[in-house]
Amino acid sequence: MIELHHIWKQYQPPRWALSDVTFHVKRGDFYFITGPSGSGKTTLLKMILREIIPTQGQIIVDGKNVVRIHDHKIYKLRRTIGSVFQDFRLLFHKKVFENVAIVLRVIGVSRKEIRRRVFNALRIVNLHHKMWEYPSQLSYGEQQRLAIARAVVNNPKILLADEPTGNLDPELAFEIITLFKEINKQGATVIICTHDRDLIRHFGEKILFLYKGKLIRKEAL
Amino acid sequence: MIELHHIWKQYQPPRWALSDVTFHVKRGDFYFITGPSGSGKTTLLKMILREIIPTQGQIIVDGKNVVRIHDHKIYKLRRTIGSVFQDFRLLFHKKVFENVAIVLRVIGVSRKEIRRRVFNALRIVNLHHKMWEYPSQLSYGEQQRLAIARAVVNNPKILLADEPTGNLDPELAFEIITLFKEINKQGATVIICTHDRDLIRHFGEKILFLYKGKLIRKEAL
Amino acid sequence: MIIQKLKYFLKETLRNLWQYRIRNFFSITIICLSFLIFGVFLSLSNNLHYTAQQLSKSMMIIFFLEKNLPEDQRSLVEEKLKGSSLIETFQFISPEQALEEFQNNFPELRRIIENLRVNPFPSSFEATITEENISSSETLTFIQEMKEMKGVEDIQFNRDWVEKMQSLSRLAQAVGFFLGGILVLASFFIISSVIKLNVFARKEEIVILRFVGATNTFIRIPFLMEGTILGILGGLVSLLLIFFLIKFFPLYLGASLGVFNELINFRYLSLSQIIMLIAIGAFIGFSGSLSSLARFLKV
Amino acid sequence: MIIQKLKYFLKETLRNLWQYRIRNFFSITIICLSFLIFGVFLSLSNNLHYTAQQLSKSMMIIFFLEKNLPEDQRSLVEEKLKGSSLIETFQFISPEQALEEFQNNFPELRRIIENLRVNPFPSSFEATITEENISSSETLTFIQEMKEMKGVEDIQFNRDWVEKMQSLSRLAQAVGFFLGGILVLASFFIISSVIKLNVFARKEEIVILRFVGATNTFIRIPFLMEGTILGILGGLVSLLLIFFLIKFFPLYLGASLGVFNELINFRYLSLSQIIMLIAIGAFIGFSGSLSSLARFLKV
Ligand SMILES: Nc1ncnc2c1ncn2[C@@H]1O[C@H](COP(=O)(O)OP(=O)(O)OP(=O)(O)O)[C@@H](O)[C@H]1O
Ligand SMILES: Nc1ncnc2c1ncn2[C@@H]1O[C@H](COP(=O)(O)OP(=O)(O)OP(=O)(O)O)[C@@H](O)[C@H]1O
Ligand SMILES: [Mg+2]
Ligand SMILES: [Mg+2]
Repeated sequence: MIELHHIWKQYQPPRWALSDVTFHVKRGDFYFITGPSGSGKTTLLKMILREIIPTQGQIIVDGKNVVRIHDHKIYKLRRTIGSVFQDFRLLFHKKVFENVAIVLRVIGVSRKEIRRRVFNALRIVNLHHKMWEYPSQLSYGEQQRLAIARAVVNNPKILLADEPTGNLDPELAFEIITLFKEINKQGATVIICTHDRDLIRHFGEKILFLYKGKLIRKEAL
Repeated sequence: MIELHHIWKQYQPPRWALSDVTFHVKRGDFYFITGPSGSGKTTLLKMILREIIPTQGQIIVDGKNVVRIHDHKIYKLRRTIGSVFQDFRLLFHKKVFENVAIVLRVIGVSRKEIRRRVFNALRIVNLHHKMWEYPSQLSYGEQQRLAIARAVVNNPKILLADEPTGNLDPELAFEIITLFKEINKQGATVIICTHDRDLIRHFGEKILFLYKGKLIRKEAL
Repeated sequence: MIIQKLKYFLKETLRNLWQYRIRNFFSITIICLSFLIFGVFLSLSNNLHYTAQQLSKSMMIIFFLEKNLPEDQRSLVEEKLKGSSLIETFQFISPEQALEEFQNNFPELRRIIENLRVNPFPSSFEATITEENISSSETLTFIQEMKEMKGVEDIQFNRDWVEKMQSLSRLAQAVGFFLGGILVLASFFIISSVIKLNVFARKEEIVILRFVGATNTFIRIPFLMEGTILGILGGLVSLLLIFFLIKFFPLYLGASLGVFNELINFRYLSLSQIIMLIAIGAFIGFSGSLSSLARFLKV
Repeated sequence: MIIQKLKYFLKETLRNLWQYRIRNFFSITIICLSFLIFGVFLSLSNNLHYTAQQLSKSMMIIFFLEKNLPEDQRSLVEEKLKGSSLIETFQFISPEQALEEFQNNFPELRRIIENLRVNPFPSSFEATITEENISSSETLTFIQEMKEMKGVEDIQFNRDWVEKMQSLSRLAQAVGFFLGGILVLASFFIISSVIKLNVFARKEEIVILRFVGATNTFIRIPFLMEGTILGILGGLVSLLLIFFLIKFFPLYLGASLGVFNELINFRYLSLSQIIMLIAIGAFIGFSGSLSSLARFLKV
């Protein structure tokens, strides 16, 4: 499903954010990526979404070479991927409902269906009672949950989550990863970047360990 | 040092973000505040900084009634407090160095002294090699460390940290809290909001537990 | 499906206009004032055009007749004038009328006239030429023909005056194309800049929309509609302002301007100009949004 | 200490100007174009003023002398004119000169002159009045005195013409105060709006600065300096543009305008106007920043 072939990435000349990273994620896999701060986890996820382009190397997602996709065709790729980023990327001038609904609007889902699905997604992350507020009126953990709801609302084939539980209490964190696990069971490929050892210990089957841009361990517990 | 007397806070009519919260933090205390997402931790810290005003109740910081401070005098309060917030509040159009230096600039420290102190603060959080980059060129964990460096650079009398390790690996998180502990030993009052049970277990002496805006437990382990 | 999308875009646009109301308020202010400048210029140039028209209407040829010309010869000249398509109107002026007219037109020379013992003016025909023929060569040949006619002693074809008129109209044109051009260009640049600033301020939004899988079209439409609406609103408000200005400007001056009253009797913009102004607003808003969106539709 | 702070603020300001260069580019464009409109208006009004001055200089009184007036009586009149402080210059016109001048001034009436057997013009003195006295009452009493003098048959005091001049100057004033006022106000509003939009776009920064304990003054100074510099830069660029426009506008028209050439021979702004324009830019930039900062210095 996701193949990275000898990926190198350099933002600024002396340092390499990623060096020679190669791995395959098969359909239905559930991967954790971990590693110290600044080791290149976010860079990796952004590349899968083609937000940044590798300095060298090829990325194949769902059979397509991501690097070669035209600017105005990327939306096709991104519609198959649900993602939560560390900075949440919420639309602060839109209400909570609309922030989730936008994913369905862009693909033209009918209004009734939107209401149903958005409500479900918000209920799962326990935010349905704040549906008509603005993201700026949410606590930070609530904003993170909103980002999660948006990522899962369209049953994506691939789910990328970058530190999705960094602002949540352990109980909620467990619930969220359980949710991801369920989505995974329904066939989605999931990649989660996290620092939370408890979560990895509990849920981790396949773990990638990044250190200073290098993939130093691939584990299957 | 910090006294909250029967604090009530309502953002929007039906729900209370804080209800009847009363506690005293003495000079030199090291407090953890914990509680599920949305329980009012950030609200509490913001009140101490007088970013928001309680609907009811009084807050005394360092002998002064915070609620009564004039808009144009708040800077005096804020200069005695170093704080890290969940959204970091970095100046994205200023370099890393300048983001830390600003705290010293506003109080008119000499240039040489600024260079020395900023470098030290950045070295402690292991960011000195990125001193001349922009925050947008940092990873999320690095941004968090930048916010921490800024909070500690001026040896504040009070240190407030809201989830300061949410995006850091456990090793770094330990280092950071150790740093806070050292600052605390030098006389500063420290309040940390966190979800990280490991940290609380390891460092926690005094813990406040918030649940749905109510202070339900005060523990001294 | 399409109707649902259209409805969504419209709602979205209106919601955004409201969300960014402070910014939009200032943007519309800027747009409106730019259009005001443009509109005031349009109105002035309307006025100039009208005045120039009025002046060229009074362009005249005078056919001086021989002294004591018999009645039948005079009517021959009259027939000839009546028959020509170049002549719009003509009028017989007797020597007495000529003297009176002269006294009225040149009160400064009153003294000289009074010193005269005999009436020096011959009788004449004063003819006006249709506007489109004022500087045509046919007019010259016609005048040549008339000159050779019996009974016509001399023809006063005021070349000097025509030249002055032509200069004036050239001046008006120059001012129109150049100064006006500057004002108009300036207005347009201002409007388009403000629209661009609006889009820049919301680049995050564009990035997030692309992130959630929106097509470029989906992202563009509300921005384009907003730009267009801002342009149109700015135009409409400025039309209102211009209307009031034109209404109250003469009042402010009072009626004491005498001969120059006509010059400042501003005409409101014509319907086609109003439509043009609004269309321009829409166009600038649209194209300004479009061009500034381009750079953000890459990430 | 203070020097260090000043240095910091200056650096900070320049850094910010560079950081937000795209936004600032568009802001300066808008400011500059607004000033351009303002400047073109100033230049036009300079011109109008100059032309009006030129015209009123040629304001004349003609003292017609009696026919065949003896030499000594004529010199008495001359003495009297020479002695008056109201008279700027004067000139004796013989009947032959008068006839010639008339023929030059009114070529349309050439025919009539040719019909005359005798020269109807008397000899006269043409005097110009100093500008400040044109419509003073002293002039009227002086004229009254002259009228009663022996040898002076009549006085041509062109009231009508003076009235026209006064109307024109009133028109110029009205246009100046009203239309000009609109343009100027519009420019100012536009500039101040754009400065405000600039501050709005950076409200986060203000909040963060307050968060780290900056005083309001510390926050304000760079913003105020930036606003001021934007205003000044906009003003300077517009002055440059105006300079080129005024240089190339006449070239564009060619020298073919004849009598109207003087009208479009635009004068550049005077030094005091230049200083004023820049000062206004600085002021609007400053006050625009100041007023829009206020709302963010609360949290
Ligand atoms: N836009 C950028 N320009 C320059 N350098 C960058 C940029 N983004 C990231 N980097 C650098 O690349 C390295 C990897 O960054 P990345 O964000 O992938 O780390 P990460 O593993 O996600 O860290 P964290 O856990 O702190 O989020 C870091 O050293 C970072 O400073
Ligand atoms: N500006 C606001 N307007 C309205 N409601 C708000 C606002 N800020 C916070 N709230 C609400 O107040 C409650 C407490 O928020 P707060 O940010 O203090 O929670 P928290 O304990 O920091 O949570 P987290 O761990 O998720 O950051 C939440 O229910 C939140 O939705
Ligand atoms: Mg990261
Ligand atoms: Mg919080």
